[in-house]
Amino acid sequence: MKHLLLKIEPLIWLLFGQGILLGTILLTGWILVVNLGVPLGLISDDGLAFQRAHELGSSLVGRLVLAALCALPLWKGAHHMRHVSIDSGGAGRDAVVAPLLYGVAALGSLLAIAAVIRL
Amino acid sequence: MAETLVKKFVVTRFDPDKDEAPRTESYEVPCHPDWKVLDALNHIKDEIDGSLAHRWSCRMSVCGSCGMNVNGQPTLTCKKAVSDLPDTVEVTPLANFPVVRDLVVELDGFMEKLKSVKPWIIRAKEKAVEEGPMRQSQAELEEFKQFSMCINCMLCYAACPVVANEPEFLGPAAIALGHRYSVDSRDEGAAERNEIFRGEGTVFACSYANECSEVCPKHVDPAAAVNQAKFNAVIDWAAGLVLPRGGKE
Amino acid sequence: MRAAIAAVEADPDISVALVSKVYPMRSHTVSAEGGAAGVAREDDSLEMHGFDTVKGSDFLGDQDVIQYFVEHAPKELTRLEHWGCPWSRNEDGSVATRAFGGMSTKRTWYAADKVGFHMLHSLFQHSLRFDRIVRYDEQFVTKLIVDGGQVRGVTALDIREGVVRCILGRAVVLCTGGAGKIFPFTTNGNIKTGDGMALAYRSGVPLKDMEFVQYHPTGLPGTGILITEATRGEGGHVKNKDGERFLVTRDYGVGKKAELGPRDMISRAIVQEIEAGRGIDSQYGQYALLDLTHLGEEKIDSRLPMVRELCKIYAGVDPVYEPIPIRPVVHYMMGGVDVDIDGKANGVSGLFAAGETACVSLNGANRLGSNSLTECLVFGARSGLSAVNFAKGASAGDDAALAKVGEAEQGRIDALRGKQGGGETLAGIRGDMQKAMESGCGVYREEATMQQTVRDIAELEGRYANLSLEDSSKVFNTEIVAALELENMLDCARAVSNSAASRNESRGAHTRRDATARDDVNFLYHTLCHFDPAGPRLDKKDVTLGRWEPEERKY
Amino acid sequence: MADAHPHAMAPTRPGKTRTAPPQRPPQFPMGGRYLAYTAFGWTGLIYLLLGFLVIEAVWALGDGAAAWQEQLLRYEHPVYIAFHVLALASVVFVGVRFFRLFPKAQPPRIGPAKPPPQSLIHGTLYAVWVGATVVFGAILAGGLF
Ligand SMILES: Cc1cc2nc3c(=O)[nH]c(=O)nc-3n(C[C@H](O)[C@H](O)[C@H](O)COP(=O)(O)OP(=O)(O)OC[C@H]3O[C@@H](n4cnc5c(N)ncnc54)[C@H](O)[C@@H]3O)c2cc1C
Ligand code: SF4
Ligand code: F3S
Ligand code: FES
Repeated sequence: MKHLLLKIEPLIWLLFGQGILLGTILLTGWILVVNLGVPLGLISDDGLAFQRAHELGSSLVGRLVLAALCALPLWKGAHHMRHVSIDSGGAGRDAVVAPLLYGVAALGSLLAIAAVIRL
Repeated sequence: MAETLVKKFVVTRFDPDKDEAPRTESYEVPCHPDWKVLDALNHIKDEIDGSLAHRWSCRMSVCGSCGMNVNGQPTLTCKKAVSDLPDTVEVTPLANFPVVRDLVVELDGFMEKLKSVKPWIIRAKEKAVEEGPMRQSQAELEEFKQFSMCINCMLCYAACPVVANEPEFLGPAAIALGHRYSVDSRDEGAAERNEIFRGEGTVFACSYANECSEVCPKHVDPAAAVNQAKFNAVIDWAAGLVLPRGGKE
Repeated sequence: MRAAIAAVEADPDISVALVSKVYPMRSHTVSAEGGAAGVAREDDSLEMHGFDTVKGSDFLGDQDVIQYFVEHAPKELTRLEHWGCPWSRNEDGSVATRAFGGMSTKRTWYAADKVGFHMLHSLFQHSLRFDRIVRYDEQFVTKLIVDGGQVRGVTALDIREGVVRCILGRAVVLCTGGAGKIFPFTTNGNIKTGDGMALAYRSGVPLKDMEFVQYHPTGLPGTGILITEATRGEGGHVKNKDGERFLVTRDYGVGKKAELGPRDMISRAIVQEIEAGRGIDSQYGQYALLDLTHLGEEKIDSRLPMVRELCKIYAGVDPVYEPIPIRPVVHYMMGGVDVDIDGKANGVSGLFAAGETACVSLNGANRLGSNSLTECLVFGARSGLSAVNFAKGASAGDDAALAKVGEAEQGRIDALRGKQGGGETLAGIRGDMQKAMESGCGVYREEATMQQTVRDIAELEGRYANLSLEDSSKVFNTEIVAALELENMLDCARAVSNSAASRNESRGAHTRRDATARDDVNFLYHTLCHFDPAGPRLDKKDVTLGRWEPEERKY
Repeated sequence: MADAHPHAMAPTRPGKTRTAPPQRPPQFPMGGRYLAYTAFGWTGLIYLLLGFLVIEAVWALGDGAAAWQEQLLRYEHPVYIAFHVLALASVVFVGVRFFRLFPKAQPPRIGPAKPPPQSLIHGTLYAVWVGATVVFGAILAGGLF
């Protein structure tokens, strides 16, 4: 397990890095509009009407963007939580924590892919 | 003679011959306004308590011996002026290191880590002296110059949260010094070191706290080095996937 | 360190113990700022470097040594380049050189103004690749084990554990640095206590030319931190309180070289200016000024960044805008363990020495700036090789008998630990020694004060016997190290003061008010100082001349 | 004061004298500059949740108009609002901190290619961030396409 983890560490780190980079860039707009602007009534909800949203989302670009928006933050989150765990004296339990967190992120990524395929 | 500042120095003492655990002792020290913390410690040793143990030599911030935690911050004691500090000054040994005695910490662990990153020029074929010096442009020099400024003072180790919790972690200075050679245009050992950097407890253990660079007295910016090394290790890894280096692995 | 690498490279079967009382990268070479000399430019030649060195030495350097030195200097510096030393570069990518005091052209290799630091770390990191260099860090050598006129190893106090170990070997190379700490005001770090000199001296090797102590003209008042000569090499001006460039306007023997004159002359000039009332007052005594403001921020930051940093931190002055306060400061010991061109010590076989602790007679009466770092490389390598050659032919000693020496040393040190004595303190004796040395062996010397210093130091040795110590711990007892260092320093101080008192002329760094001329008829010789329980015994040794005959030293 | 890992910086063969255990940096984890670092780490939790929330939304979008409408309604719940305010703050915090630190992590050269100067990377990053947010936001809000 440890060995495998070491082998894929560069990959995880790439995903994590993109999670911060792309994830942050995309999430800012998403939260502003979808999670705050529209629900608070600051922005009209026409843009998010099902028809339009589905059309945009199911285009190729749309699917890719949505997949990135779902999956990348998971890797950022998992990796950071692993660091938090180690920083709070958890080097010893890392052998359990790390696979668990990355497992969650991997599962989530699969779900994300499934979700965009279903569109 | 300018007026003196009397400051209280609370100093960690620990003598494994006698003490179970570290304790503190306070000294009132009449400080000259120009003094550095080190001058005050030397005053304590010379005039008040000869049994205090601390390391120092150059008193011009270049030998790297005198690193300690001063009021919680990793500091070169020969560089920090007493006049910049509050009336009570707390001097403790560097954090994250086992303490040998008083203010003296264990450095052998670092020496092993340093050696493990191969901090020397690796070349497929050594150049003969007769061929003269290698050429290197000022720009190529700039690429690693900063990272070669490390005085091994260990302040970065005392600040890094990962060092505190991950005993395998090579730590900022060792990685910076390995990386320094990898980006030296005269070196050909980057691949070898990338391999090392992908091992356990190396670059990926760093969580980019950036504390190392905040405390570094020589502006080495070890955080930059560690994270550049990450990049290089990843690129090298990806390249290895695309075009496997035959035979070598 | 250079010696150790040379040795392991020369012979794949040997191993080398690298013993140091600090971690090797803390050695004081780390402080050297300005550069290392070696011929590199087209318009330069080995002859010119040789002649500059001979002249700088005031004709007291051995010319065969100088010949060898200038030939090997560029090679050694190139080797260091191959090992990764980050030398500063010219436009075309070749190694850059700068001007230095007493050198007739730009031949000093540099890495900004942290040359010693980069050289030391390059060497140290390079040495890590050899498993056969076994490091003994923070082990303080207390004695050379000499048996039947041959050195068999050393006894070393493990500072960490408080025990004495015998480190046996067939040859020993001493590279323990200088002894600037016998003076109160010095550029030298705390570890430069002349240990190697004292070790060899007590084993029967004479110390050579100890009277020549170099004063560096530009140290920060108060701390003694060095402002490198490269400041002058890059075009800095030395001024008095009226802003006058007295090296140009008055005749101090430096001629057209002005600020680029050799160190002894400029130091004397500054002292004379101060004595003439043209110094500036401060709580640390009077000082002169070093003005870099005309160089501009850009040049200072690229060539002299450390100078700027040091001035800001330790003098509260930014050299870009203000002149730097400076005064002459003890810097370098020209003298040291008497060795020949192979680094072989005079009188004890198997013992070698190199670096500042040795005196191969390269520097004579005055070292030229930037020659000594190169000296460490050139003669470090040569003595390493000599040691290997010697060790191959040497017989092994009788281990059991030698272990006895270790036990005796352990006894001596245990007795010293936490010693209840006659109330003399380390700081007290050290302070008095430093004061005595400054008054008798300063930039200018006189018969009466020198004799006084000789007596003072002898008396201090008596007081040392009454030393009281407070730290009784075995673990990292720095007090005991300081006590042993003090003992060594007293030995060196005695050698310096006695040698100085015997030389009734002015030559190089040894300048007397009561004998202002150089006297080649009576004093063109090396002073040897032998250890004798009754007090130092002086002797003479011929200077090897050659191509260049002594002439008046005028620039 | 908590101890660091008992083996932090210990050599493989410890010296013969007894050492006192290493202490961790005295201000860690909540004091001084560490506070920002610790907070930075904990944003990981928020990103994890955000990731799953977006998945939920996309899933709903796949389920059809009713599910999507329901999803949008749910976002009006005060708990969601509160969480998303926090999330926005974290995202901005992560962006500011990370984009400040990111450029110096660029190796001085990748093969023959040299990266642009740091100030340029800095500027570009922040510009791209703001620009992308505006464009992406506009798309979502119906102002574009
Ligand atoms: C501030 C400054 C600037 C200088 N600038 C220049 C310059 O620009 N150019 C130039 O050419 N020269 C310069 N010099 C001179 C030059 O740096 C020194 O002459 C040279 O570094 C001496 O090197 P070394 O190897 O002989 O000694 P060091 O570097 O002092 O090494 C001595 C070693 O011996 C060890 N040691 C000593 N005693 C013991 C003991 N008892 N037991 C065990 N180990 C022991 C020490 O731990 C240390 O590792 C400068 C010197 C100073 C102080
Ligand atoms: S990187 Fe900086 S803080 Fe760390 S050891 Fe080197 S000089 Fe000290
Ligand atoms: S503080 Fe530590 S976590 Fe990384 S950036 Fe520096 S090594
Ligand atoms: S004493 Fe050398 S760095 Fe402080």
